[in-house]
Amino acid sequence: MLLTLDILTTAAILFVVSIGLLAIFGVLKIINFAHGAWLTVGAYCAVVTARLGLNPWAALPLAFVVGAALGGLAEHFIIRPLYRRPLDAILATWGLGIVLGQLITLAFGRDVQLTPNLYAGTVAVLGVEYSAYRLVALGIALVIGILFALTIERTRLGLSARAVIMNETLARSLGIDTGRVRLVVFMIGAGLAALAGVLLTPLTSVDPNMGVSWLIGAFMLVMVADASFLALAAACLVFGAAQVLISTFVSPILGSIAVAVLAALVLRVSPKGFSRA
Amino acid sequence: MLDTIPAAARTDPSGRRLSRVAPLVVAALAAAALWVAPAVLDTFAVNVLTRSMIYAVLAVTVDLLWGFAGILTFGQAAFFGAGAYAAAMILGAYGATPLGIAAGIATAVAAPALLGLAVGWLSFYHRSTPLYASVISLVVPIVVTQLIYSGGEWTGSSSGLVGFDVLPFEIEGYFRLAALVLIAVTLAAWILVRSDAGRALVALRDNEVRCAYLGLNPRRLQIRLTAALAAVAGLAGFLFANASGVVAPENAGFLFGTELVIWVALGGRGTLLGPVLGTIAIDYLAANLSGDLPFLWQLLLGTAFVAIIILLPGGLADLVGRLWRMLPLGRAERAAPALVTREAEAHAATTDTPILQVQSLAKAYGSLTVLENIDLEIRAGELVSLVGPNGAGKTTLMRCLSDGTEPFTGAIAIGGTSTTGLTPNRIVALGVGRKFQVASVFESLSVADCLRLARAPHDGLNPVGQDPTLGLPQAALDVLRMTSLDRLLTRPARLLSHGQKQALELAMVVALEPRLILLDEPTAGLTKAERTTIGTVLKALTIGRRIAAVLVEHDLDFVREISSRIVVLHQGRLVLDGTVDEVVGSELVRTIYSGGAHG
Amino acid sequence: MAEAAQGAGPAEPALSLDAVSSGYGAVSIVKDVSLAVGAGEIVALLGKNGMGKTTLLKTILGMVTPRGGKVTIGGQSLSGLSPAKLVALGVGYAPQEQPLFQDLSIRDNLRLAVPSDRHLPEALERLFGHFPFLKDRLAQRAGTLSGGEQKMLILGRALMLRPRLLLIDEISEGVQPSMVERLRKVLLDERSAGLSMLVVEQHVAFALGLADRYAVLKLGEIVDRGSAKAPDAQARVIDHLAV
Amino acid sequence: MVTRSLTAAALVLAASAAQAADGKPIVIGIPIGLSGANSVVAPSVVQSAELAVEEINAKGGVLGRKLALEVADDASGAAGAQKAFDGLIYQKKVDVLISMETSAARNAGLPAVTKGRVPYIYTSFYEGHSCNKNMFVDAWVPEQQVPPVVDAFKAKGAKTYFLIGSDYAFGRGMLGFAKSYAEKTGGKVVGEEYLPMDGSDWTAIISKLKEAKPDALITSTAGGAPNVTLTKQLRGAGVSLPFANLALDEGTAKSMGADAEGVYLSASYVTGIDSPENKTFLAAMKKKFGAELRTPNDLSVPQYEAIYLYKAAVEKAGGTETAKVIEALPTVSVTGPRGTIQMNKQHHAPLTMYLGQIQADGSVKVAGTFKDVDPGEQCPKLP
Repeated sequence: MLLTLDILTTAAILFVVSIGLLAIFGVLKIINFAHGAWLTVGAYCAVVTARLGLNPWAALPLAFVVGAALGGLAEHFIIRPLYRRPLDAILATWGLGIVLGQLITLAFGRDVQLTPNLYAGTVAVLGVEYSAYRLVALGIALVIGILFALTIERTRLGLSARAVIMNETLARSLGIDTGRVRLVVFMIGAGLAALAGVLLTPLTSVDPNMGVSWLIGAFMLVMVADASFLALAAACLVFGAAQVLISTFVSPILGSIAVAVLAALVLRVSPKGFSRA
Repeated sequence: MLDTIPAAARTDPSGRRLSRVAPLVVAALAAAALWVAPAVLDTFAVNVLTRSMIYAVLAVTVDLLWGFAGILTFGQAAFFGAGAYAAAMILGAYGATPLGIAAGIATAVAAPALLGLAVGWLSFYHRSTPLYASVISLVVPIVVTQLIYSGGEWTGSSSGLVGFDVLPFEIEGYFRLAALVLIAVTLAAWILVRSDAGRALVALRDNEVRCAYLGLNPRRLQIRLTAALAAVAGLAGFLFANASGVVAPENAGFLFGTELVIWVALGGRGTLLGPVLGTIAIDYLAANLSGDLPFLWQLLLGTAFVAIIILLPGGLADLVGRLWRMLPLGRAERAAPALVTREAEAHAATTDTPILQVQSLAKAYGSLTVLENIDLEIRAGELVSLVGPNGAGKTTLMRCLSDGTEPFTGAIAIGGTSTTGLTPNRIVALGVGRKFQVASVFESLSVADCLRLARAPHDGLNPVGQDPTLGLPQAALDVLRMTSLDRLLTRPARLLSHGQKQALELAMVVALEPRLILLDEPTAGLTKAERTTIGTVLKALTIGRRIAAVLVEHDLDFVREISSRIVVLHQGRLVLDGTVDEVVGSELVRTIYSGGAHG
Repeated sequence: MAEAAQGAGPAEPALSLDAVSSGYGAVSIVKDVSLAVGAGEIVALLGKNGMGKTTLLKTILGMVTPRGGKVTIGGQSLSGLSPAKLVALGVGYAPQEQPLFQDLSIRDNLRLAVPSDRHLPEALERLFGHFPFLKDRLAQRAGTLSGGEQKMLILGRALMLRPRLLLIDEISEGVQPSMVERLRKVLLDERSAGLSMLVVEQHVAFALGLADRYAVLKLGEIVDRGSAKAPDAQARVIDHLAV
Repeated sequence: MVTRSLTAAALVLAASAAQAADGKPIVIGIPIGLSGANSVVAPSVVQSAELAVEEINAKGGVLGRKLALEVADDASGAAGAQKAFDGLIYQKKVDVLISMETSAARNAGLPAVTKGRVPYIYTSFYEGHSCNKNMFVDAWVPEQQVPPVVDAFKAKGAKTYFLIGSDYAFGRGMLGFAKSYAEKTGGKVVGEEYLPMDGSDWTAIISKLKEAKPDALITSTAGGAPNVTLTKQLRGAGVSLPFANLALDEGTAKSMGADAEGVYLSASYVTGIDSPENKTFLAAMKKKFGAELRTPNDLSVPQYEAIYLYKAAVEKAGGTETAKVIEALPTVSVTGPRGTIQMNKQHHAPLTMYLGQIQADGSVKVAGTFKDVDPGEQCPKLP
């Protein structure tokens, strides 16, 4: 039971952390290597919320707004000139991540920040005492997933985004402002990344480099999901399970590279990853 | 388009000799300067520069991979770390005895090389993408780092290894050793990229598909390059372990891998000297400045990196290069090789056996049938045109003919050999040349280099220099003469006109000495005069040299003029196969083209 | 080729091309084309594959940047206008290559063609007026329609925003004769309501039956033009098209 | 076997001798983890060093020369430490290194210390048995720190222990000692798990802990971040065993807030020590740093005292010359907030240890005092 809960909540956290990256990769075909920095920005929004004495949950909307606003600037000044050079875009966004990390350091110092718990305590699930926050995180992941799916499936923005993914030339010829769609999607992706940063704070310490350790896992998951939202959920579940199982039964160290290695092997066998299924 | 430089000036042998000796002289001067440098530098500078120069060796390997061969890699750190740990562990176990040192070097080079082979095998396969190779290169340092973490006592886990025996040198000794290794590696890289073989790297970056269709095996080249440069990185790791006396997991990490890429990008990818100088300058500055303004330094570096990537992808070296080329001195062109005729190899084929045999070929994408029941035979000297409206399956047929890994049913044989499952480069080896619809040449290479690569499967490539002559079969020389490309041998392909590119690609394909040429719309977008020339060339090849050709073409006037046979495809089926007159006069063709025939 | 750009209708042509050239990268596709479509006029542009017809349409739509010449629609110069602006100006487009989002529903395909969901009911009303069969199939994936039905959807979509100028790319390609007839009828109805059209075709009979005038494009240049109703029109065009 | 530049070292020595003549300040290098695992506690260490230097300079300095600090970030790791040590020794040409660092950083810095021939006072508690003729330690080693913890748990009836650590010299060293001590005293270790220093996902390990159902938990994680993430996740998972953290200091405990409540620690310094020296020290700290003050702790106080120890050694040696200072260091003693400290046991110091438990307000309640605990055989080859 404990193992099942570990697997489900780990998958949920992976999902929350990678959904913003997926949104951007899906529509823009750009890999945002500053994703880790956005997680960090979000976590520092939690720090600011705590300093201002606000309810810790207020960090969620704050992070989304700050992340999206920064995302808008980044899209305009850095991503837009690089749409035709996707490998260079990886590098430029990595550089952007360095810049953001240093700006955070200048503002907050390089030491570890402590944030209040979003939700403390444990609950009994089928006879097992389990971290309440991890269960809350699972719930939040489901909510984010459903909201994301609804946005994609039901709203006009989601429809335009899907149109851009499927056939940008046709979308443009029908009069859709594809540049604006990209901008908005990038902002949403960046906002979601920052949101995920807040959600990580009860699990981890907050420092200017905290996001980097999450970047590669998220990146690999998105590669395997190949821009498909459902495939991402599946990948998080499968690789999250692998991570927990390997950590538990083999070694936590090997568990920590399970996602990256398994994803690389899956891509080698099937370049479209999980999205083919 | 006339080249105004007299041929004599272009092939001036003394100029050539000078350019060959110059790098050696520069290297010797640099070595001498660096040999005496420790006497005037303070200990801190000597110490830091030793490390910077070791990092610069890595930068050279990253530049060869990324700047020249187009493989963006974050993985060199992993090979470096593997070499450093191998050195530390072996020197720790056996001490700095002659045997221990020899074993240390050997392992520090061999272990990363083997790892490189594995990584190369994983990264490069038929139809692998550049992005996938980069993805793997991200994963490798992470895996190596975690292996180091899980090594416990062996690797010291997070603490790294320290206190192992090292080579008996002083600080200055390490400085000189690092300098010599850096100069040797840079010089070797320089010679390689200037050589004919080095052109193959650029060719891979420019156009991997074209490489495959010249019969080169891109996959093997990329894997070998990865393994060889992993070995060089391992050697740098060995040096580093000795010079610093400490190895740590960070040395193998992904962050270090990204730093290498940043240095190379700022210095100027694809220039060798740019990354070397960039790395040394940035690492040295970092050591001096990061103590006093650590955040600001990183901030400036990050900002500069983003700006360079967006605005100046060629890095600072590109800027310097542009200024240099504005000077009259900097405008010297590379000498053109002398063209010589290479005797064509005698093909065993007789006119009796068909060169191409297609039997009940069919192909479908899912439920959509694109080709159905195609039977076709082509013999030497025939020029068969493939015509039909859009969506008739012409390009798909061409693809099936030239790539045996395409999923199709039925049989295709070239000179009696079945092509099923063969990659394009192996089909080229059977004597098939393919010319693409959009001219597929190597944009950054000169006309001569493009042609030389086409001859690589026959003549090999000089790994240390540039051959003064370029041997081509008479047919290829004819193409060059007829299109005046023989006077533009030193011109980079990207500066050619569209028609010249088409002609160059045709010459490259002919240089392969194929038995069968597949041509996909060779005249698209050409002027009338250019079409006539290409037509004359094709006629000469088929009638004069007994090469067989399959031509996909929309311009039916052109088809009518040059074909010996016309095959009509319509909705995936072969509906007509006959002489020019038979087809031109056919009512069926008129109906198809007026849009009337359906189902 | 001496014929200047002139329409049969009033002084202001619906579309006018003045020595337009364009292409991709180093390749020049459309060379020095001058052509006009008068108000309420149908002009057929004929030519084989690869002769530059689609590129010419894309140049008009601003999706390919012209290298030279001038495109004006209803007297307004088009340089620098986005496709979105063109839709607002009353230009409809029925593309040939990948004209539909195959994996989206018919309704979503149509939604994407209107500036906002607000305009959808009225647009659908018009669409059903032309092609009532689509009414019951809005939820269906566009890819499940037959080839001919897809063409109707494409045409209906181009017409539903009441354009003043319609650009059509090979609407008859791969369509059964009976359905071609239905398409023809819809187009003629629209013409009588005052719509101007540039019809790119390879189906000679269909194009000439529809059009007032024709032009033949070969290797990016107009090599022949005349009245579609001239008795020798069909023979002349087929001579240009066939082998 | 390590043959290194003697000429270079001689140059450095000549330079420092020349400086002594014209009364330039004596430069103390502090390579420290301002970023990374140690970043939670590092600021408090720098603060106490600043106070020591200010106090000494206010009273006329050392042999008439002022003291100056050079702080360099070692990023709490080996690679960063190498750069920091190189910079301080060769570029800033410091006279001595006095610092609290991770074991990874210390180990990585030692070759530079040997090569550059500077004295080095290590002020962080650590896993023990790190021996270098230039290095002295004025903080505790496991032999001094672990027994009070295990004895206290045993007295509470604990028989089985679960050990969790960061995977590096300190984590493994401390837990290795704890394991052998627990087993020697009749206990049993039912689980021993490690995560790399940069690891932050303890999920699987915590689940194993829960399944093992031990009587007590002993952890030894690197400085700040791993301490924080492990404690957060343990509390999140509802772990409420008797829990001792061998790597926790009072300052870090305070900043962790409610999560740290109830955790046992064993230290040579707690703020509650009732001595005039400690009260003066705390008052001076408060006066100097006011609202910016980081809670003084078991890492920052040894740093403060080490600077006084260095001062005493220089005065005894009559200069900053390395060989003489090293000769003098084990012979001098100072009485500071922790009492009288002398690094006379194979370059280590006997210390008075306190067993404490963190209270809800972050303060430490002392549960036991152990006078002058000997560090044991740390470096038998050193005097």
